[in-house]
This record gives sequence, structure tokens and C-alpha cells, in this order.
Amino acid sequence: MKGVEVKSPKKFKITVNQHYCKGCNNCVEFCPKNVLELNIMLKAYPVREDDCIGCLRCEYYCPDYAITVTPLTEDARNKEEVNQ
Amino acid sequence: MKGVEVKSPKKFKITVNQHYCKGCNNCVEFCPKNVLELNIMLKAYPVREDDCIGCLRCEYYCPDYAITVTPLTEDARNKEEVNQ
Amino acid sequence: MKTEIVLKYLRQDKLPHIWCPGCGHGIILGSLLRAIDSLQWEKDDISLVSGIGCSSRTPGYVDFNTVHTTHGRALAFATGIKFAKPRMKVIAVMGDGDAVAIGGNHFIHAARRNIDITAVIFNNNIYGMTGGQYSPTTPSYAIASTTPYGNIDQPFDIVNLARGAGAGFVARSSAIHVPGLDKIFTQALEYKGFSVVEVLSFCPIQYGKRNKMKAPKLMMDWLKKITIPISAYEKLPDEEKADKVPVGVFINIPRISYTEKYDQHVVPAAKKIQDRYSYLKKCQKGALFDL
Amino acid sequence: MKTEIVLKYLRQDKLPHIWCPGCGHGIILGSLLRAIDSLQWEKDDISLVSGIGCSSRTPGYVDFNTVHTTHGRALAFATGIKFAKPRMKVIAVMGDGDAVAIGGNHFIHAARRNIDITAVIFNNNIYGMTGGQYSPTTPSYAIASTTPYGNIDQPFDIVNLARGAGAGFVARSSAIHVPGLDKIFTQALEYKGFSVVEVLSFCPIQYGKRNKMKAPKLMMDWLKKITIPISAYEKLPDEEKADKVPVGVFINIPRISYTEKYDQHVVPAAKKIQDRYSYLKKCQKGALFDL
Amino acid sequence: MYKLMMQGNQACAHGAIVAGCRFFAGYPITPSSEIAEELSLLLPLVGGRFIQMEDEIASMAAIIGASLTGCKVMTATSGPGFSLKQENIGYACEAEIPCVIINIQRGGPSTGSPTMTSQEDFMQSRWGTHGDHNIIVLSPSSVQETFELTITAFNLSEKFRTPVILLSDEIVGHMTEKVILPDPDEVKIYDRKKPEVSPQDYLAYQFTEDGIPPMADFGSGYRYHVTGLIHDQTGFPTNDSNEIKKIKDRWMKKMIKGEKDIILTESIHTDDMDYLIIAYGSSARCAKRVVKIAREQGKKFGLLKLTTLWPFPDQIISRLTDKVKQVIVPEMNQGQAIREVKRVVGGKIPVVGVNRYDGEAMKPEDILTVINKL
Amino acid sequence: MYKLMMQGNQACAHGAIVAGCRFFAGYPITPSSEIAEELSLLLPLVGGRFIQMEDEIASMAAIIGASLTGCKVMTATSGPGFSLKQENIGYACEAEIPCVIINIQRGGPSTGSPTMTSQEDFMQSRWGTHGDHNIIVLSPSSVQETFELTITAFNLSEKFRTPVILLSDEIVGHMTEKVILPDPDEVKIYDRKKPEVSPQDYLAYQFTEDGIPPMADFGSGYRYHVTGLIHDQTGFPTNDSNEIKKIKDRWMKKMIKGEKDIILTESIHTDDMDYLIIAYGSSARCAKRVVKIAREQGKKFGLLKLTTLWPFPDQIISRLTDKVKQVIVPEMNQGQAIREVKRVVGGKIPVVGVNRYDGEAMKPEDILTVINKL
Amino acid sequence: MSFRYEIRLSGAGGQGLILIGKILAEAAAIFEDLNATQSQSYGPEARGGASRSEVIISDEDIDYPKADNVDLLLAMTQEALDKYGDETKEKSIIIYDQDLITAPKELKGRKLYSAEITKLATEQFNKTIVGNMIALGLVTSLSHILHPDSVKKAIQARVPRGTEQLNLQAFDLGYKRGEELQGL
Amino acid sequence: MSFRYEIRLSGAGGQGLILIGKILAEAAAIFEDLNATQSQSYGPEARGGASRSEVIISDEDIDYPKADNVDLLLAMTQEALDKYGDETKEKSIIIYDQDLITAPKELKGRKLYSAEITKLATEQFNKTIVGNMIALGLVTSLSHILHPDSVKKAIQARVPRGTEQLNLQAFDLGYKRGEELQGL
Ligand SMILES: Cc1ncc(C[n+]2csc(CCOP(=O)(O)OP(=O)(O)O)c2C)c(N)n1
Ligand SMILES: Cc1ncc(C[n+]2csc(CCOP(=O)(O)OP(=O)(O)O)c2C)c(N)n1
Ligand code: SF4
Ligand code: SF4
Ligand code: SF4
Ligand code: SF4
Ligand code: SF4
Ligand code: SF4
Ligand SMILES: [Mg+2]
Ligand SMILES: [Mg+2]
Repeated sequence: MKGVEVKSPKKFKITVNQHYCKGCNNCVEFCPKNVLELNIMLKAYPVREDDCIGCLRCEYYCPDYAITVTPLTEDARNKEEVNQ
Repeated sequence: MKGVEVKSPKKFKITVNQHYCKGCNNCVEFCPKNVLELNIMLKAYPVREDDCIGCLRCEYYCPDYAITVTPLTEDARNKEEVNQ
Repeated sequence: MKTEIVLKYLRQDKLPHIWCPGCGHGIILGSLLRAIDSLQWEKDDISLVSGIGCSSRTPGYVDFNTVHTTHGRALAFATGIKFAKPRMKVIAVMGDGDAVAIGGNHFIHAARRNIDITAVIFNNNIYGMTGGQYSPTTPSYAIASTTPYGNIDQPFDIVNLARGAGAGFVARSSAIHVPGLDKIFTQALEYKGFSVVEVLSFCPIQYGKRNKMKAPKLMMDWLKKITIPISAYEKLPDEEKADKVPVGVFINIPRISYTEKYDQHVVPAAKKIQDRYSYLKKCQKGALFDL
Repeated sequence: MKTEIVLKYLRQDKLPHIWCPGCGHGIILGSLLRAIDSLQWEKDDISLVSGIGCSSRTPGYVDFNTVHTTHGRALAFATGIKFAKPRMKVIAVMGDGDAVAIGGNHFIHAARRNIDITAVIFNNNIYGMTGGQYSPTTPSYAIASTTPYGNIDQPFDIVNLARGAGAGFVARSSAIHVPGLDKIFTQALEYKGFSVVEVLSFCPIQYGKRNKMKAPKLMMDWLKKITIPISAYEKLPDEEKADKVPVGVFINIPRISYTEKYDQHVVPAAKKIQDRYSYLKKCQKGALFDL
Repeated sequence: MYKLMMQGNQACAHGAIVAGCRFFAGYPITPSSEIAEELSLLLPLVGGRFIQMEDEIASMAAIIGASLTGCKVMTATSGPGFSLKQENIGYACEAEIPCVIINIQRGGPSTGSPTMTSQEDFMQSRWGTHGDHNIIVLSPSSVQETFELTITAFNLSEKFRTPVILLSDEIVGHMTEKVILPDPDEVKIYDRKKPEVSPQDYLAYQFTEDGIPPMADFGSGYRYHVTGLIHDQTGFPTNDSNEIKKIKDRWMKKMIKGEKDIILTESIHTDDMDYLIIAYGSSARCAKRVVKIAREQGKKFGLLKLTTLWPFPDQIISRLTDKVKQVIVPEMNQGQAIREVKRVVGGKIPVVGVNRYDGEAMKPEDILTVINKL
Repeated sequence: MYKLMMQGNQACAHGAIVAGCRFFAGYPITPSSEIAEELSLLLPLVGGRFIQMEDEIASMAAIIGASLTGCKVMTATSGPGFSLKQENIGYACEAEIPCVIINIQRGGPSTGSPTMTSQEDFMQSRWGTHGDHNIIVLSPSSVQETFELTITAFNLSEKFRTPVILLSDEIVGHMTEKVILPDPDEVKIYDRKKPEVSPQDYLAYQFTEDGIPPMADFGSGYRYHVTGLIHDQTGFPTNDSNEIKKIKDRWMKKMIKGEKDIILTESIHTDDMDYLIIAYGSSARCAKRVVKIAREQGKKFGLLKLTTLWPFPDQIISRLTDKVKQVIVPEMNQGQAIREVKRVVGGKIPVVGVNRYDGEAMKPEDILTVINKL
Repeated sequence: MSFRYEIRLSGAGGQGLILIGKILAEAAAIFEDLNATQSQSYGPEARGGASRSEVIISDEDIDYPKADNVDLLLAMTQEALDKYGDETKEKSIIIYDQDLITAPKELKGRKLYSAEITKLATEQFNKTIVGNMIALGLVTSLSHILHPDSVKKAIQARVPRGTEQLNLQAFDLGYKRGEELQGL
Repeated sequence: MSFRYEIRLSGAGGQGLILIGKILAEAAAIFEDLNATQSQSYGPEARGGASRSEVIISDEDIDYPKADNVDLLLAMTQEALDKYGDETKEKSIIIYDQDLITAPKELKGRKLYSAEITKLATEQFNKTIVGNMIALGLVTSLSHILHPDSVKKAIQARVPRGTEQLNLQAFDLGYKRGEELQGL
């Protein structure tokens, strides 16, 4: 397992509900920024959280409502609005 | 009941199957030449058989297959063909 | 002379039929039989199947291999006959209730599959047999025994329904369009695949009586008034279209039928792997086709 | 942030749901719930009804008045709910088998009646729940557990079917068209009358596995490949149309709904003759509307 | 109080109105169609809704849906339609949805003899749907009783959260007799038990003392889940065999506990009888006449008229047959209820059937012929 | 002869092929779907046709239609689908169309417990359709027997012109066991009786000596009429009560006359038994084990395995229960066959049920617990 | 002493026999203090064919609701007379329409009455359909069970609005004809 | 003396337990002269959830086809071990996957064996799915009922074409691990 280097400033926090995630890989495939990978437990894991642009594709295409992207900055929150 | 005067030359013979006819009046209504009427037994009856032009509407519109128009002359038989 | 043709195909000992005086159904059946005659089909090769209803009493009167099935299921039974013995000519005769109320699902699926059956719908806009309850084709606001306040249902357009389900031959005519109707039947019967002929019939007893058209003549006048050939219909301004029912052949697209497709696709595919199953080679008795 | 919205409407103690990893159904449900959220409907006012199938497990997970009925009958149950209590918002969620195989008749009749229900079809082109048998939307020649030689059935075009049956709102989208799908759902839910949303879903387990698309990603790529917006579709040459499935809103015609029509036509007509039935005046307890 | 001449089928419609039925969905079929026709007229007059569905399956589904909103609901049919409704009748049993199903029996099997009479669906009314289930079946033998039992059917349905079948026949459905319509306010009406707890505490399929869970109306704030899958108290599906047994036991329990409300019979001259006739529906009226004639001839006959057919009145029959020499069971079928009577009588005394299954009404002489051989 | 490991459902498909089935129409449902799947593969290999219809109603209709052409036909389903097929099963009874219907029972009622087992459709298999009718129901308890009884089902169906139901259950349907496939040429196959008269003289529903009218294939020159309405010898509908009685009597007669072909049972240790277990289907295998254990404990138990469930083997049971102290009826339902056993035993001796209805297989200890109380 | 009077009205569908059965029953049960049951048999499904309507009138509860001891038979077709004539008992009254019945039966011990019902209907009212009301008049007059006024009230309650007068007149005609036949 | 040996294979849907049950049964019934019955229980409808596959092997006719006296339990999830562990008897063999089971049970008198099945599958074959074949090897080795060659023949007959080698290798690995566990 690769260690995840934390860069700042982080714009989004990505949470994966371990109980819900079925490791289907959808989020991994759909993320335009390659933020996500499956870990050894076959759960999604944000390996490049810093690269996240908050496009929410991972949320939209997760069939299990397991992934949540939370904007951490004002800027990011506004972007969220646009996605409505 | 009116008597039926027989004029000649007769071109078509009209037979009504008394067992089948239900007196619905369809043939009477559809005949362009007013050839038919219902008799007191409420069966179709060719009161003006001579006027028949062999158009076969009575046959086509009789729901009970009770009426048969038979051409008696060569001429009439040919007309029949046309109706096919 | 036409009557003789019709009688040739009837079980005359069963006549007179049970249809009421003036009922449109008898007119339509006559036309269908003349069309069959024009094709010179053998009686033995024809199977005529119906559901339950006045229209569906038809099989009792015609001298074919006849089946009076359960209400709404004519096409499902017919599918079994056709698929098991494709050389049979299979005709399904149904009422509007039979075909598109309880039987609606079989109707759209037979159309989808394109199974080679001719579906004839005697559409009298009512449940005749059971006493004049409204059907899925009863006109808006008409009175039926179960719409004492007038019908609020939107009726089906059977032609559109058949089209939507994928039927390759769809026509509409009426009991007042004989002998033109004979020709439409002929076309439908000749079509390879699922063909639909909706024939506007009329029920003076159960529909007419409640809607000021008790005499058959009045019902026929009404049919005359509302029907219009497709070509003329299309030229009408939209407001006028609402009151008119176009008649004619709407769709006639050649297409491979279900049984043909089975023979062309499944049978050869099976042949290819047959060698794997030596045991089954001993089980060829009763085969419906040769491998 | 979207996930939180979705979770708000879910019975979270029932999660994770039984859908297989990567199944399209979960994506579609998320979209539907976001659409409901955008309309700010009360959970108490919503009834979500399904038949039986993978898609039809939906009601177990959403926090509305939910009914998991019998296979194919969702719309018939839903009709009872809506007609008895028109103020309820009624949504029927069905699979392709549920909606247009066994349930086809209820589908076309709900469309015909224009009863104010939103019908959502999770079309994965297969019977997922029972192990991958072919459905009426399985593509030609595809392999299913009951088409080992390839499917010879002609599939339904659900949009055409709904149109043919008279539906006033018909749309098609897919599980790969979120968040656009959310908007389509919103429109459908807002429509007064019967609205149909066919959503192309995908079943990697039962369909994909047998047709070289075992990974969800491959199925999604396939959906991406075959779908095309209506406007673009219409511009295609006919030969190319065959391989494409247009998506978008096909029909959206305002029209009076069934329950409204009952209230506007039957209720006043009844009121007019009510005086004739003095006995019935004492029987007003439990009335569903005032006279 | 009103005195009216009406047909059995009309009386059924009126009974429904008085019982509080406000929703009917149906599909016409002889000889039941007059019920739908009458209700299409009457329901809108009492704030009710009538809908003709595309078939019987949909009709049964629609009334279940409507019942979930809190409404009293009914459908009516005959043999072929009754067969089609079976799957959804099973659903209503499983999900415990109150509803009333009328079956006006005609001659079977299949399309059979649509305008003739029969009692051929006796067994089907109990066993027609797949899977273990409980159901209540009532059988009227006159127009007045059709009116009254329709009300009873609604009351039992509401009380026990179960479908109730009124199993009538063509004779009773189509005969015209006088009906005394009581003042609606004086008719005892039972409404389903509603939850008394808050929505959070509500268990849609709670294991209550009487076996009957309170039922909330859809849209009333109690959001819950209804399914045809076997479920636990919460209403959600379960594969746990303990839970499966528990709910099935509760279903049995509610019926057994309710027996004194549910099981209705009528005894005539059973105090001093030597022979007992057990009959139901229109045959019971024939039997009544036979008892009268036999008594006139000095033969001590008694009649047990079964008003409730299912659950089968085991105990009453068992008790009554302790002291008689023979039991006669006239039915318009090839022998259905007699199987149950034999089971209950258990060989104590002979049980003889009188069976008429040619579409005609049972005639007094049919029974008398058998009696005279005793 | 072939030796193969296969599932009960596969064995059913193979049995059908060997019996001559060349047409299958069905609609998938757990736990029966493997039958359809297997036949979709096998039928085209033997010149047969497979079609998946839009629902169970259509499936039943399609096989009846196909049977009319002279083909041997089958469909397969489980509870909900079995309920839906009932109307058309009644049609096949009435019109006397040979066909085989497989019901792989699952837990009911309604959607119930789809992947679990049950024997809850015992009664429905006899009484599920409306109207008086006769029907044959067989029940296998192993994979080998599934293969064999499927063949028997076809044979009886062809011989008696009647639908035959194979009532299996999830356990038997889904278990894998060894099957010995005999040489197809050595299997006894019965084909329906064809007319020997000319088409003019052919009566499609003739009152023959054995009660079974010869049946012509559609398209073979014998044009006749088939209807679900009660009909006379000619096949055309009749309202004449004499004719109605006559045809119904014939239906009964053909079954009674055929009993020795139709009624199949298996007796184990019944010669010297004190106690009799009556069981069928997968429960019979459990009962077999119990008999063995009991005998080991010195208790003289015997087993009557019902292979034919309907017509119910009255005489055999009556005879066997003359000499025993008690009868035990284990079933995976709340007590269905036991009602029939009680009727037949008629109070001679106690009849005790062992009922398991939680979706799990009947276990030997379930029966042993009851036995140990004896 | 209690009484039970059984009337069988037989003929073809469309002759309105079910209606006059219901009228008789209503007259008895609503307008006189009696009990009455009316029942019928139909042709196929809800339409056509042979038709039979039965009325039982009694001062007691009516147990058996079908006729098994016919006191009065009205036969409006030959087929009906042939079929049901024999099922009457001695002293039964039989009324038939002499216009429709071509071969009257000899039935020993019965009181046979014939009237030209159809002809009267056509000649007097120009409507064959009122034949049923003429027959009703005959039945009322010959049976001596119900007061004609009760029957008239029932007619008014049961016939379509606007046709009351016509129907009452036809009834009266039949009633008078019945009296004539009895030499009253 | 006759014998009856009961094997229960328990875990989750998708782990391939039904397949290895069928392989064991086929090995016994077709490739050795024994009788065998394999059965299973499913999750909802045909998919997902907990899974249980049972094999009964006997040299006699198998009357009761379900396990009621388990001789060998394979547990591939914690849930399975918890649920079925107690249903074994003294001397039963229990095999579980130590990668998937976090809280092994203390079960008196049973012979417990654990192996790192999932890990072996991933490390050796890079495919968790062959875990079932490794387990099959373990079961074969520890049960001493079937000859491994019979099982291998059955594997070849039952696994998808083209995957025979992979599956046989996994089986061998499991079989060897089983021998090691027994100190053979
Ligand atoms: C399952 C079932 N439901 C209902 C009926 C009653 N039924 C017989 S015919 C019919 C409708 C007839 O209407 P349609 O099909 O339009 O034929 P029509 O009589 O008008 O020609 C109905 C509802 C039946 N026989 N079977
Ligand atoms: C009457 C009846 N027939 C069949 C079934 C079995 N069955 C359950 S779901 C299903 C089909 C599921 O396919 P679909 O509706 O497309 O939903 P999906 O699982 O693909 O989402 C079938 C045939 C049933 N439950 N009831
Ligand atoms: S929000 Fe977009 S960029 Fe961020 S992880 Fe999700 S898919 Fe990737
Ligand atoms: S899409 Fe959802 S379920 Fe799938 S891997 Fe990502 S988080 Fe897990
Ligand atoms: S053939 Fe024509 S003209 Fe002659 S009678 Fe018939 S309808 Fe009249
Ligand atoms: S159309 Fe036919 S049935 Fe009607 S009156 Fe003329 S002949 Fe008679
Ligand atoms: S009821 Fe209507 S459809 Fe039926 S036969 Fe009479 S007129 Fe024709
Ligand atoms: S079987 Fe298919 S449709 Fe069903 S949950 Fe699995 S992937 Fe989804
Ligand atoms: Mg109609
Ligand atoms: Mg699907």
C-alpha cells in the first residue's frame, strides 16, 4: 500500500463509508482527476485527495451512496452550488 | 301486406333464408333501389325484385348471411364479376 | 353470390349465430371469409382462435381448426399454435375488450415478436357480451353500463398502440367499408409476420341503445360520419382531426417473422453444437423440424 | 454533498442495499431522490410503489410510504393509491421485465388513462433478479440465460410503446447521464398526468457477464456509445439510426389527468342527481371528496 | 328504514355503501357485473370512487392500493376472474390489507356455464392462492342476507386486517327479493384499528396480543413499508426462519382468537333432530324447504346453515353431529364441503352428499330422494 | 445409459426431453428458472421449440395452443406464477388438453420466501382453479425421481388427456445428485390416442368406454372446435343440463377408471409396522431417515410415500391405517395433506401432523420429537 | 294456513319476461304484505336465447326460491310451452300466446288459456314489445293472487319514465281479456 | 458398516461455495462408487447474501439430503462461523479462512483448522476467486473421504473451459496446505 502524501491547501474532503462501499470501481473510473483507488479491502480510497476538483462525479456514479465530497474552502463551496 | 307486382325481365333472383334472417333491416337500409322490405314475420322480403341492380350491398351488409342475390341473365352475371 | 362464398366456410348447422339482429360482427366475419376464399387457403391449414366475447364467438361458426380460449388470451394461445406448427395459417379474432383491455399485453408482445398471426379486432367500443360496460375504446363521455355519468377514460388508438409495439402491418377499416375491407383482410393475411386489422364494428344493443343509436342504421351512419381515408385525414386541419378516425393501411413493412427467425438463427446454431450431446441424438422422435 | 441529499431520503438502517457492486440501479435511485429533493416534497406525501425485481427492491430503501407489490403490478397498485387519495404523489419504480413484460398491460393502460403517476423504468435489458433471462428489451442476438443461441426477439422501444398508448410525458435517459437525469426526473415528477421515464440502467452481473461487459465500466462505455440526444439522432442518416438510442424528453403535452377529470366531470354529475337518493345522504362517512 | 325490491347483486352494492366502502375497482363478468354497474352509479353519490380496470389482476391490485390509503374497498367477479385475482389475494393476505372480494359463482370449470349457477369455488375460495394463508369466506343465501353479509364482510375485513370473500352464486346474485335497508346510523360498522403510538414507535406488523397489528393510513405521517415478502414486525423482509415462523403463527392466531366473531352459522330444528343437513348459499334455502317437508312427514331433520364457510366451523359441526344418525351435505358441485364435513365428523356417523352440478339450482326433490332412502 | 450429476431442475428438463416434450413456454421465476434455462439449450437440439412469453398466463396459454397441434408441451413455474396460470390450467382441464406444469414450490404466501422451500401449494395444486375439475399431481423427492416422474407426468397427461402437475420443491429442484439416464429407446412413452374414424365421423369429445376421447392434431384434416364453455360430445357449447352432467361425469369416470395407472405410492416397512408416517416430496426423504432411526431404536415405523398426491390415494391409506396405532403426517406447511389423511382415516386412529413452515427443510429431529412422545 | 304460489314466465330473451316477473314480485312484496322472490335463467352470458323468469309469492318466508311446483305457467314461445308444459301439475293454469304458439299441447287436468297477445299488442298499440304487459294483465287476472292496483303501482315503479301510460293501458287490456276468458 | 459423511460449506454469495459443493458431490458419485447429494441455500431470489452449500456423501442411498450432523464445516465468513460453528458436533472438523475471520470461536472438542486462504489466493494467483479451490483442497485433504484424483476429475468437468489449470493448481495448493496442517 502506497502512503498518501498530504499537500495543501486541500479544497475537498472525501469520505468513503466503509460499510456501504462495495468496491465496484465506478468512482475510480469516473473521477477525471484520478483521485480515487480501491484499497486492499476493496473499498474506495482517496489517494490524491488534493487533486479533487469537486466535480462530484464520484458521488453521482456511486451506486451505493458511499462517497461524500465535502468542500473545505469558500471557493469550493461555491463550485458546489454550480453543480446543483 | 302489399301484394308484389312482378315485372319482367327479371335480372336477379333474391332469396332470403327465413331461418337465418333476424329482421335487422340492414339490407333494407343499404339497398340503393329499395328492393327490400321486412314482412310481417320481420324477415327481409324482396318487394321490388325487378329493380335490383345486383350491387350486392344487401349481401355485404347482412350480418346473418341470410340473403342471396342470384344473377339470372348473362349480363347480370358479368356485373357480378365486376363486384369481386 | 357472395353469401355462398361465405357459407362455404361456415358450420352451417350452427347458424343462425347468436349475434343480435343487425350486429356489425356478422358483416365483418363475412368479409374475412371472402378474403380467405380469395387466397384459396385450405380449411385444414387454418386455425382461428378467439378469446371470450361476442366477437369471440366467431370460432364456433367457422369450419377451421377453431379455439375459443379464455378472455384476452387469444394471441397467447395462437402463438403456441403458430410456433409449434408454423405451416398453419393462424388468425386471432378478438373484441376490443379481449384484445386491448385484458388482452393488451399479449397484443403488444405478439406485435413485438412479429409472430406470423393475423389479429382481427372487432372494435365495437364496448363490452358487448357482458352487458355494455365501457371498454378501453369507448369514446369520451359516452354512456355505458358502468359509466352512468359518461366515460372519463381516454380511449386507445389501436393503430397507434400497435405501431408503438412494433407491428409491421397495421390497418383500420370498418363494418361499413365492405367490400374494401375484404381487400385489407387479404393484405393482412398475406403479410408474413404479425398483422393487425382493427375493424370498427358496432353494437346497437349495448352501445347504440345507451347512446341514441339503437337502430343499426344509426350506428352505421355514425361510423360513416367519423371515418375518413388516411390520405384525406392527413390533409385535415388539426382541430378537425380530433373528430375523425382515419381508415386504411397504416403500416406495411416487410420484415422477417418470428418463426422464420427461429429457423434461420436458432436452428443452425443448435446444429453446430449438436455433436456435443450424443444422448440427445436418440431423442429425435416428435421433432418439429429436422436438424 | 449530493450524497447527503440522497441519504436524507433513505432508510439508512437498511443499507447497504442488495444491489451488486457497480449496478446501475443505485445511480438511478440517487438521481430520483435528488429530483424529489429539488421539489421539496414532503416524505409523508409520497408513495413509492414497485413490482418485483432488483429495481423493485427500491421501496425498501426509501423513506416514503412504500409498497413492494407483486411482479408487474406496480402501476395497478399505484392507480389504487392515487385514485383513492389524489393528494399523494405517487411514483412507480419498475424493471424492464416488471414494466413491459408481465406488467405491459398495466403500463399501457396507466398511460391511456393519464393517471397522475410517475413511472420510472430501470431498464437493464435483462431479468436481473432471477438470473439473467432475456427481457422484452434485451437487444437482438444478445446472450441471456434463456437465449443460449442469441436472442431472436425484437425488443420494445419503450418510448414508442408509451407514445402509442397515449402517454403525455415520455422521456428516456440513462444511468450515465447524471446529473442531467435529475432534471428529467424533476420534469416528470412535476408533470400532471402519467409520466414515463425510461432509464437505461445496466446489470454487469447478469447481462454484462454474458455479453463481454463484466466490468461496470464496460457497460457504461457501451451505454455512452449507443445513446445520443434526440436532436442529434434525428439528424442521423437512417442506416445509422438503427445502432443508436435517442435520449431526452420525447413528449411533454399538458393534459387533464384522470383524477382531475373525475373531479371535474363525474363528481358534479353525481351532485346533480344526488337528491334522488335520500337514503345515500346518510352514508357520507368516509367520503373521499365532498359533494 | 327502507323497503326495496332488489337483485342480490344490487343488495351487495348497497351493503357495501352502508358498510363504508368508498372504492371499487373491477372488471365485468357474468354473473357479477351488476355489482359494478350499481356501484358505478352509487359510489360517486357518497364521495366514493369507481374505476373499471384493464383486468381482474389490476382490479385486485387497485383495491389493495386504495386500502392502504385508509379507504374501505371492494371488487367483484366470478370464476375466471376469481382465478386471476388469486395472486393478489395472496398478497392481501400476506400484507394484511383489509378488502372485500365478491365471487358470484357460475358453472365451471374454465368459461364453463357463465349464466348458470354453481357452488364449485368452495375449495378455491380457501386454497386458490399459493402458500399457507388464512382467509375468511362468507356465503349468503338470500338478497337480504347478501346486503347484511356484505356489511359483515367489511367489518371482519377491517377488524382482522384480512381479505374477506363473499362467496355467493348466480341464483342469489340474480334473484330479486325485498330488502329492508336499516337506518345507516344504526348499522354496526367496524373500522380498522389505527396506531396509537407516534410514527417513530410504529411497527406496521407488530405482534400484538390479539394478533392484529394497528394499520396506519398512507399519507398520515406513519411512513412504513409493505411487501409480499415474508417480513418481521417492522414490515421489512426477513430470511430468518424464526421470524418466518413467528409471523405465520400470528396469522393463525388472529384467526383462532377471532373465531367467535368470524364463525357464523344458523341452526334450524337442531334441538331434537335425528338427521342433520349441512348446507350453505342457495342450497341452504333448498335444504330449509326439505327440512320443513321432512318434518311434515314426521322425520326429524335439522339444518345447519353455514354462513361462514372458512375458517370451516369444525367445532360446531363436531358438536352437532354427536347426537345424530346421519349427515347430509347438499351442494351444487361434485362434493367439496363434504370433504371437510367428513374430516370433522371423523367416521362417527355416515356423511352423505347430494350433488347437483348441471347448472341448475338444487331442487328439494334432489335431497328428498336421498332422504327417502334413509 | 448415462450417469450424470445434475440438479433436480436439470433432471426435470432432461426427463421432458426423453418423454418427448418438444415445446416449452415459460416465464422465469425462482426456484424454477433452471428448467427453462436448460430447455432453452436442449430443445433446439431435439427439434423442439422454446419460447419465453410475456408472463405466466401467456405461457400456459401457449403450451395449450401448441398441444393442440399434437406436440408434447410443458411449462414450469413457482407459487406466484402458479397462481397466475390457474385460469388456463382450468381451461386445459375443461378442454382436455394434455400438458405438463411444473411447480417448484417456494415459501409463500405471495412473494413469500422466494429462495426457501415449502410444500405449501399442496391444496392449491388440486383446487387452484375455479369450478369442478379433475387433475393429476405428482411429487418427486429426489433428482432421479424428478427425471422419472417428469416422464410419467407426460405419459399420464397424454393417456388421460389432462394437465398433469409435477409438484416439486426448492430442495429437490436445486439439489444435485446422480441421475441414471436410461437408453431413450427403452423408456416407456405413451402418446395420446388419435382418432381412428374419418373426419366426418370424428367427435372431439366423444363419450368413449374409458372416458377418454381420441384427440386429433390441428392441421391433420380433423377440423374441430375447442372451447372453455361446457360442451357436448361434438365440442360445441351446450346449456342443456343433461349434457352438462354427462361431460362432468365422464371427467370423473376417466380418472376413476385410470386410478391404477395414476395412483403411485411407495411403501417402506409397512408390513409389520405399528406406526405409519405418510409423507411426500422432500419431506418423504426426511421421513425415510426417521423410519430408519426409529427402527434402530426398536420402534416399528413404516412409511407411505405419496408419489401421486392427487387424486388422493384414499384406498391405499384406508387399507394401511387399518392395522396401525397412529399416523404421522410431516409436511412443510401448516397442515394440508393431513386434512385429507384425516378425512380418509375417519377417526379410526389418531392422526398427528409435524409441520415446519419456516422456509427450512423438514429435519429428522422435527419428526423424532413427535415420535418420542408416542 | 299458509300459501306459496309459483309463477313461471317462459319465452325468449327480449320479450320482457324478466321485467314482468320483477313487477309481480314487487307488487306482492312491496305493495301487498307478502313475500316474493323473482329469479330467472339467461341464455349465453348476459344475452339472447331462451328466457325463463320465475316468481314465488307467499305469506311466509320463502325458503326455496325457485319454482318446483308451478301454479301458473306463461308460455310465450312454442319451445317454452313444449319444455315447461309438462312440468306443471294438475290444476295448474297455463297461459299462452296463440299468435306465437302454432302447436298447442294437450295437457290433462290443466287449465289452459290462450290469448292473441302479439296481435293485440300490434293492433292496439302498434308495438309488439307491450305484449309482456298484456301477458302481465292476463297473469294477474287469472291467478287471483294480487290486486290489480298493486300490480299497477309496481308497473309505475319499474317501467322506464314516460312509458307508464302505455304500459298501464296494455296491462288493463290484458287484465280485461283475462276476465273475459274466465267469463267474468 | 455403512457411512454417511456431511460437509457444510458456508460463507457469502459469490465465493463459489456452491461450485465446490457440486465438485465434491460429483467426485463422490461419478468418480468414486459412492452416493452424494449437494444442496444449498440462497440469498434473496437468485442472488447475493449469505450462502450455504451442503454435501452428503454415503455408500448407501441418501435418504435425508440435508446436513443434520455435520462432520466437516468450512466457514468463509465470520457470520458463517458464528452461525454454524455451534451446529457441529464433537469431533467435527472445522476449517476457516483466517483472513476473513477476525474472531475465531472456541468450540470444544472440534478439530479446528485455519488457513490464510484469501491471502494465498491473492499472493499465488492474484485472484481472490480461486479461494474456493484452495478451500476445496483443504476439505479434500482433511476429510479423508475422497481421493484427490476424483476431485480433480470433477474439477475438470465442472469449471469453465480454459480455467482448468488455474483451478487445479489452486486445489493442489490447498490440498498440500491441508496435509501440512495435519503434519503429514
Ligand atoms: C377472465 C374473464 N374476465 C371477464 C370475463 C367476462 N367477459 C366476457 S366477454 C367480456 C368482454 C367482451 O367485450 P369485447 O371483448 O369487446 O367483445 P364484444 O362482446 O364487445 O364483441 C368480458 C368482460 C371473462 N369471461 N373472463
Ligand atoms: C408472477 C411472478 N412471476 C415471476 C416472478 C419472478 N421474477 C422476479 S423479478 C423478475 C424479473 C426481474 O426483471 P426486471 O423486472 O427487469 O428487474 P431487474 O431485476 O432486472 O431490475 C421475475 C421474472 C415473480 N416474482 N412473480
Ligand atoms: S469530486 Fe470529482 S474530482 Fe473529486 S474525487 Fe470525485 S470525481 Fe474525483
Ligand atoms: S463507486 Fe461507491 S461503492 Fe463503488 S467503489 Fe466507489 S465508493 Fe465504493
Ligand atoms: S343487390 Fe343491391 S340492388 Fe339488389 S337487392 Fe341487394 S342491395 Fe338492392
Ligand atoms: S340484413 Fe340479413 S338479417 Fe337483416 S333483415 Fe336483411 S336479410 Fe334479414
Ligand atoms: S351485444 Fe352487441 S356486439 Fe354482442 S351480438 Fe349483440 S349487438 Fe353484437
Ligand atoms: S443482478 Fe444485475 S440488476 Fe440485479 S443488482 Fe445485480 S447488477 Fe444490479
Ligand atoms: Mg367489444
Ligand atoms: Mg431488468
